[in-house]
Amino acid sequence: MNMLTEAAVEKALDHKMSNVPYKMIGKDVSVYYGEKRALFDVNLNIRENTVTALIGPSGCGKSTFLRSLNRMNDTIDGCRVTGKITLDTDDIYDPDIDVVELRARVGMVFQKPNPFPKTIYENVSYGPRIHGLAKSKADLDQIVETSLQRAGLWNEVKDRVHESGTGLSGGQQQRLCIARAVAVSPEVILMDEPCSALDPIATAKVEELIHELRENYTIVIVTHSMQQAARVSQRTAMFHLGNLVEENDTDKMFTNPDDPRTQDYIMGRFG
Amino acid sequence: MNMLTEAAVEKALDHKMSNVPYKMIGKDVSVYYGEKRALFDVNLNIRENTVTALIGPSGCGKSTFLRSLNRMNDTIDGCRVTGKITLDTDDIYDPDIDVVELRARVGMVFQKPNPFPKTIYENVSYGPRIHGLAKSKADLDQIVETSLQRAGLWNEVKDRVHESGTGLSGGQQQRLCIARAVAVSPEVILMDEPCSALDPIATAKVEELIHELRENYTIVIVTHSMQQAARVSQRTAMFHLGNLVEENDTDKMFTNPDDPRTQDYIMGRFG
Amino acid sequence: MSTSIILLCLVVIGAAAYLVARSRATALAGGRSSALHSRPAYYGAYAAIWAVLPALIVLCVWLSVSPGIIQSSVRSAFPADVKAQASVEQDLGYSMVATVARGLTMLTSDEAAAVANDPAALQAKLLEKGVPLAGQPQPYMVDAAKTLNAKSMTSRLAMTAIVFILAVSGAFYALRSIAPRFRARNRVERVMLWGLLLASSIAILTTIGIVLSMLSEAARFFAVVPAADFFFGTVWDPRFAGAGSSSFGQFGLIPLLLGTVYIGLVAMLVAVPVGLFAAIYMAEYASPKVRGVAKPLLEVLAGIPTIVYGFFALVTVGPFLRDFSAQISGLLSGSYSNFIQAQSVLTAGIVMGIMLIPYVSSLSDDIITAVPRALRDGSLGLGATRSETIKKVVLPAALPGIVGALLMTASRAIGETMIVVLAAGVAARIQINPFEPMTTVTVKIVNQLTGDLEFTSPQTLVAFALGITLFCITLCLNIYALYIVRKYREQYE
Amino acid sequence: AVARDQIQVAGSSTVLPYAKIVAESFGETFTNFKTPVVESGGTGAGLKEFCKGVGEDTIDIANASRPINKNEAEACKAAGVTDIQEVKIGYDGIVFATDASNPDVAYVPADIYKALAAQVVVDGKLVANPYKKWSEVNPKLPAVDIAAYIPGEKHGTREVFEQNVLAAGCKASGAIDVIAKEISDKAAQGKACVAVRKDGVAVDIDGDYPETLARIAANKTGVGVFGLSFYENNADKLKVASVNGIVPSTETIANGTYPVSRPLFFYVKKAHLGAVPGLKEYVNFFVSDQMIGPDGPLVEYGLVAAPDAEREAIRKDVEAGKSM
Amino acid sequence: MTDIVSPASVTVSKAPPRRDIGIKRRYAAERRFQAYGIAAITFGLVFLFILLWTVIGKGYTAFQQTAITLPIEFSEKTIDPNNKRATDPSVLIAANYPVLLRDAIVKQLNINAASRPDVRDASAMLSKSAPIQLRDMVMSDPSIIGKTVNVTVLADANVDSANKGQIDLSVDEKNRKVNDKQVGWMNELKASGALHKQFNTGLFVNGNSSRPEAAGLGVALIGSLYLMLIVLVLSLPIGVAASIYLEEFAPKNKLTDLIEVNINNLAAVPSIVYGLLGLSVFINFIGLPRSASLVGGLVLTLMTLPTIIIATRAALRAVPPSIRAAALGLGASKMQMVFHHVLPLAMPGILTGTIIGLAHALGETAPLLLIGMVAFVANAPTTPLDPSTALPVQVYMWANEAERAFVERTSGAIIVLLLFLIVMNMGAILLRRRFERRW
Ligand SMILES: Nc1ncnc2c1ncn2[C@@H]1O[C@H](COP(=O)(O)OP(=O)(O)OP(=O)(O)O)[C@@H](O)[C@H]1O
Ligand SMILES: Nc1ncnc2c1ncn2[C@@H]1O[C@H](COP(=O)(O)OP(=O)(O)OP(=O)(O)O)[C@@H](O)[C@H]1O
Ligand SMILES: [Mg+2]
Ligand SMILES: [Mg+2]
Repeated sequence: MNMLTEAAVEKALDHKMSNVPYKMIGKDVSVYYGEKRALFDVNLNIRENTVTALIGPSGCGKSTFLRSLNRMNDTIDGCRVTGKITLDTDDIYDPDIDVVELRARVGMVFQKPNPFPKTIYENVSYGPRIHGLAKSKADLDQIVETSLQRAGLWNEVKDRVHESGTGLSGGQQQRLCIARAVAVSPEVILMDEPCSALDPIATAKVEELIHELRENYTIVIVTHSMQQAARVSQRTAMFHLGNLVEENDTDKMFTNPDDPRTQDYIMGRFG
Repeated sequence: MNMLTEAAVEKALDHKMSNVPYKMIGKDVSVYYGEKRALFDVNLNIRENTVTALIGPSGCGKSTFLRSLNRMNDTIDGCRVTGKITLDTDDIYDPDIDVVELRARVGMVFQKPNPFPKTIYENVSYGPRIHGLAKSKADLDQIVETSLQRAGLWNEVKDRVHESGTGLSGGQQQRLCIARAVAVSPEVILMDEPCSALDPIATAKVEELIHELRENYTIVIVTHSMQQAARVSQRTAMFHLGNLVEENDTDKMFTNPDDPRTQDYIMGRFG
Repeated sequence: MSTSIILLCLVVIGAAAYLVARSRATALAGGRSSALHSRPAYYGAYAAIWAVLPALIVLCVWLSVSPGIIQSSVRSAFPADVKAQASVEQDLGYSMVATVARGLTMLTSDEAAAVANDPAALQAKLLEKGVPLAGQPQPYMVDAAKTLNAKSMTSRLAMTAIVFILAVSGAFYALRSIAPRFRARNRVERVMLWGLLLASSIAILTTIGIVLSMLSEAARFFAVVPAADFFFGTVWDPRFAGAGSSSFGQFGLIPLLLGTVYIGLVAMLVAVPVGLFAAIYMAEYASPKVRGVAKPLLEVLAGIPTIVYGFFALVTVGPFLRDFSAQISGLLSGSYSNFIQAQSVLTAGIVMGIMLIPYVSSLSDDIITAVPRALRDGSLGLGATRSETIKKVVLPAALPGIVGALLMTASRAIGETMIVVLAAGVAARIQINPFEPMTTVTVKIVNQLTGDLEFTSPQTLVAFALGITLFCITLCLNIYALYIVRKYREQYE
Repeated sequence: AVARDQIQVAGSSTVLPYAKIVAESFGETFTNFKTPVVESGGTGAGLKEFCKGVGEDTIDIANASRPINKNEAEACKAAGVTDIQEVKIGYDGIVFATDASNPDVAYVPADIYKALAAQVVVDGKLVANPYKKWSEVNPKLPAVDIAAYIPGEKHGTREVFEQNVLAAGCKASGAIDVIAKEISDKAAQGKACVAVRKDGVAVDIDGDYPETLARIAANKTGVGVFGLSFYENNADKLKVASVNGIVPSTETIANGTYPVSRPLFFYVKKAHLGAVPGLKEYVNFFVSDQMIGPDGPLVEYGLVAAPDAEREAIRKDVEAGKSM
Repeated sequence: MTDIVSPASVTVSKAPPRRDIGIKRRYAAERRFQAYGIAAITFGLVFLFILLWTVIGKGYTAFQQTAITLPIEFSEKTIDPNNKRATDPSVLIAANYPVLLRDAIVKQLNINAASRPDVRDASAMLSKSAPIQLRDMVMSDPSIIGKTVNVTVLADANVDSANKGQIDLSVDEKNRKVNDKQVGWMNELKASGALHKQFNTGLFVNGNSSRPEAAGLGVALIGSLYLMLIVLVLSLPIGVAASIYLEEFAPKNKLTDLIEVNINNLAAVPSIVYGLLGLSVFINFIGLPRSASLVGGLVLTLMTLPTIIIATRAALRAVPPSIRAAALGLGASKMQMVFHHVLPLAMPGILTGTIIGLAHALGETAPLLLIGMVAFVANAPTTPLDPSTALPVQVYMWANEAERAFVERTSGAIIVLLLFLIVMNMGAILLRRRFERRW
């Protein structure tokens, strides 16, 4: 049923996945919410300029792992991370590391669309502005426009970039959030089910965007859709009950997984 | 790529869709948000004990139409509905109609999970409680358990039904919302992308639930997943830019749609 | 029956109606509660409302109207020579009658008989019972007192009967109308809605009351002093108007208005940054423990009587600022002369600002806390620091609420008297130096109302004119603020 | 409303302490009656309530630190309060005092006039007051900055101060003649004589004497205007100034040698005498020598008792029910 | 799976060139920002501390009071010389109790009874309320007549002040309220243990008095209690109801805008104007009695309402719409939605408004001025219709008294007021903490 998209074609050309260097390395990562342990010694490495998909049943800890990659877990009271995660060569949980810089390098798109109650323009320009990425107003306009275009939203909102972002429909809001994250041009982009609120056309646009971005960025995406994972990712990691069950090349994962649980999950039901 | 689920088999046995009586009739329904018109004279009837899927690109007015079916639009300032919508024989926009009763008969699950900041138990038992559906505490416990089971959440939360519903993961929260809606046992259930935040297993559970419910209930579901629409619905309606493009048996819709736009939408991309 | 017993009975009847109606509804439903339109409790409430509300209204009306009616009928039976007196004297006579009547109910019949024809003995007897009389009651008064007692008794009996009949028939009416499809909930909620409406109408009534209670006196002021002199006058110098002197001075509003604005501004300059930063810190940075302690502590500042602040300004802050300024000017120029007066706009502003801190901090803290976490996450996820998140996302989202809090704070600053009196003095002057004394409209309202001034003179009446004017000015400011808030409001979900 | 069994008094805060003492003793002596309620709030406000009308829901007595004036009496009459009895209870002495650490001071009204008037005569011409130090006014006075804390315009004391000190000083210093030359209008002349400078040297105090005391504590060289009773209670902190060489005391004020004092009054609604229990007794009790006599508690507190004959006359008037 | 983790293949990406995103500057801003926050809180707390320090420092002595224990001979000759008390109880009321006290202190100090000034000075050391105390003793138990009993009576306020060191004894004798002889006697009595300090119960139970040593806050406490009860019972439900109506039910139109502006405006009305309103509406129009705490409560209610309404509306507005939608979608009526979900979530804000509103109302004097509550009231009120005062009124009135002993009592009264405030707010604060949550 999959049509062979451009992305899929290119992915088929990726032979030497295992030679790609690691952008982020997670070693024995465990996460606790207060007393409750949500992740158990996860060892998962993220390859550079690669799309890594995290799959697994609801509540298995995908979001939790994702959030620990840019220390968004810091903001949750009582959340504790053990183990070691590195970005390039920096230990991101090192007290010396700067979480702001980290998050500027590792951007994030959330599960629930959360546009700021500001205009569309302000939403997108927010990141560049705080990081001082634009030199001039024209520069900023340019960034906003490109980002919105990349998120496939430009045509719909170009006439009303100065209206409130919360007045958009659910799908539009999520694309706005993607545009907002992209506008900062991070090295790694974490996406927590970015398409769950999007219709197929918008989804395809985002997937295309992901594909485009992959050339320069490292992307980690949580998704519930096996097809989406298959379409966009080169590597897939499967979580279950807080454990990393398997991590593999996406092709292998969806055709011949090592772990029987993966097999069950992928073959037993489909998205 | 679709596996033939039980639901799909049964659906295949539904021959005489066109003979099923209408549960809800929408005639010339237009919706305005202030000055902005979001729906243009939509004529769409909902058949009894049938799953009707609403599809269409983001922002086309699916949610808007859905919300007008149980007058949730009333709660938006400046939102105005014209035309006529009936439930059984009652005009639901008749001033005499009791919207509370209407909403108890036409339940709703929202796009973004919105559990009450109360315990899981209180979340689910709230509806039955205000509608007096349980005679005793045991009764209520029973309803809560069944509802959570139907939403495929029981096993995950049975030990912590008295903890806060907002502490659940995104997917769990959405299933909680479904359980909450189901607990009231409405006649019609409106679902606005109920699975957009769910993983395949949970999605399958919900789809199964939808299938189960269909025997006694009428269901309208907004979805971005063509597969989901194809799997769960008997009728499908396609919206575009606020217009109803086409409404048809799902089989026909996905194989041989009447309208070229539907064709484009369905065949041009996939979910 | 005493009113409280009647009320108690009403409660009982209401409760009974509630229970009966509820069980009747349950019975009607035959166990299937879905057959009912509303929950049984709503049927109960419906019946209870019918049982209690009409009866209660009648009771209140009766209680407030009947004494007047009884009084006039008793007075109509006064002897002709008494009736010939001025009505105020009759009023006083009647109050004596009422006292005697009250006393008579305390006497046993024997005692009553013993003193029946002897007013002096009656007075002594009543005094013994703890009902002192101002003088000897006249014979007609005793008769009138007896009539009064009789009539009150009849009235009370009638009232009790009617109230009970109303309550019971109301309950029955409600019970009869119970049917499965009967929309009890909607009815009950309609009553509740009326209740809510009534509550919000109190604000309107208060306004009307305030305006009315000042209007006629303000009009009398403007009859004497030309409005233009008042509104555009730049000198405030009302001469003392006690006995003798009939001349009065100038009533220029402008210096007072400027003082109000100036002092309020300084106060806000202290309260808003401090309050907002405190709120932000408590909401965003502080641990729950720190917040749990700091917030109530700061709230204590709002509860300290303003006279305490006033003396604090007078005794501590004012002299401190004065000496401090002397030190500074000494260091700078060598001459130790203070450039800050002990009483000054600055002193009043600072001290008032301190009082206002909790108005800003506590309210804003609640509002900031209520901003959904998703918005914060969105910003933090983009690499914003916490302060950037707060400044650029959280505060704008919380803005409408914060503006509301600030408006209230400003309002409180305008309405404060005691601090200004003691910290900035009462001298009405036009000047721009914050180190000099000035005074406010409110101070003058209070002072003109509570002085030894002649109450019919413009010196006193000007208080009402000031009140109305201040009211109108703040109204305009509020309208403008509402407009601004509407314009910049950011609604989150 | 229920018949009232408690006397209600309102009015001047100067009279309040005396009325309080009387009310308290009254409650203790006449155990049948409740202790009267004595409101403070100023003579104007008290008289306003007093003149609201006759009846249960109006007050019985208004305390006043000045006599009721014509307009007020008319307003009273219009509201039906026609029968008012005026009762003088004694005199309030008004004194000038500085912090106790200062040397003794003696003023004559002319000094005070020159120090505090808005305009003074310099070289035969009216000019805005140029004086900054007391010694400039009168070389015999100390060379400290002039700073005076005088009653605000809401106080009755202010009028007394203006009449007995400023106007007198105006006349004594001869300024009145210059003013009369420059201003023809008679009323305006009077006004010019008593106008107080507004450059911050003379500070109006609208609060009570404790505020003045606090201001003097903060500015030790300042001069404040106090009631005699307040001064006597704080004699350890204050130093009183003599005026015209006379040191204020109950004696000098009673015999009239000290120039600055004023009578205190209360007004009774005669219609209430027969209606409010205890009112008659209260009035009689108030004017008895036990209270306002030279050995009474009021004098001990600081009231200047009226001379014997005057007190006798007051009592007689009360007995006779003489109304205004 | 193993091939991935095998160390041989682990090559770590090279970090791209760092962008300059102004980290240093931004962190400095962050630290500054936090420092502002801490500074703000510290600023507030420091001033609170200074205020409390000055108040408590001045006022704590008010909770102790000097008393003198004297053997008093209740001689029948003085109290009831003609032995008529059986037939005419009023002789006991009119009896000359001061003489009993005078005799007792003269005897205690061994003063020559013939020296009038000495006797007067000695008697002046006892409170003027002591005779009333003796009278009450005799009235309640006439059999005491003829006996000699040790009675502890209050010392005069000046003695009290001197005993606490508040009167500068170095000042010239003429200029202070206690003379050297009295100081000598004081020391003598202190040495013998007759003069001692005790806890000042009277401060909490007595009504107001013109004698500082006997003046208490009893009436004011009851009055404030009534006031606060009335304000709480009326303003909280009415304020919340009004806010609910305006925020959740009222159609959004010009009229509701007007009401909103109007309510904001009411917050700016000087409190004394509410006094004017109360005077003309509750006293003159409705005919409620003057000086009654009921009227005061109503006036303060009107004054507090805007505060509560504004806070409540802000809190209601802060509840996310999705919660409302969820409730409505389940078939809850709007009423149910409000009362089951929105209101509990808005509770912290509502309680804050209540706390601040009540705190304001508790400390307010000006509106009470015109309705007769700023008054001398000696008898404790039994109902809210009786004349009474309030704590801030007592503070205000005592602050204006001339006697030295009222200075510490003023501060004492403020301390009591603050305790009252804290006790009153405690409940609300605990409740608020329970309702607070983040989502
Ligand atoms: N509250 C509102 N006020 C104004 N316009 C609105 C509002 N809600 C929706 N709209 C507009 O109405 C149109 C239809 O919105 P709707 O939410 O029905 O789309 P949808 O089909 O559900 O989209 P999605 O699949 O993204 O949820 C959109 O253009 C949207 O911007
Ligand atoms: N803030 C929190 N406090 C406590 N427990 C949490 C919190 N967030 C998540 N959890 C728990 O941690 C576990 C993992 O949650 P997580 O959100 O990572 O799941 P997920 O895989 O993203 O699920 P979904 O696909 O439904 O979003 C779940 O059991 C969840 O209940
Ligand atoms: Mg998740
Ligand atoms: Mg939608």
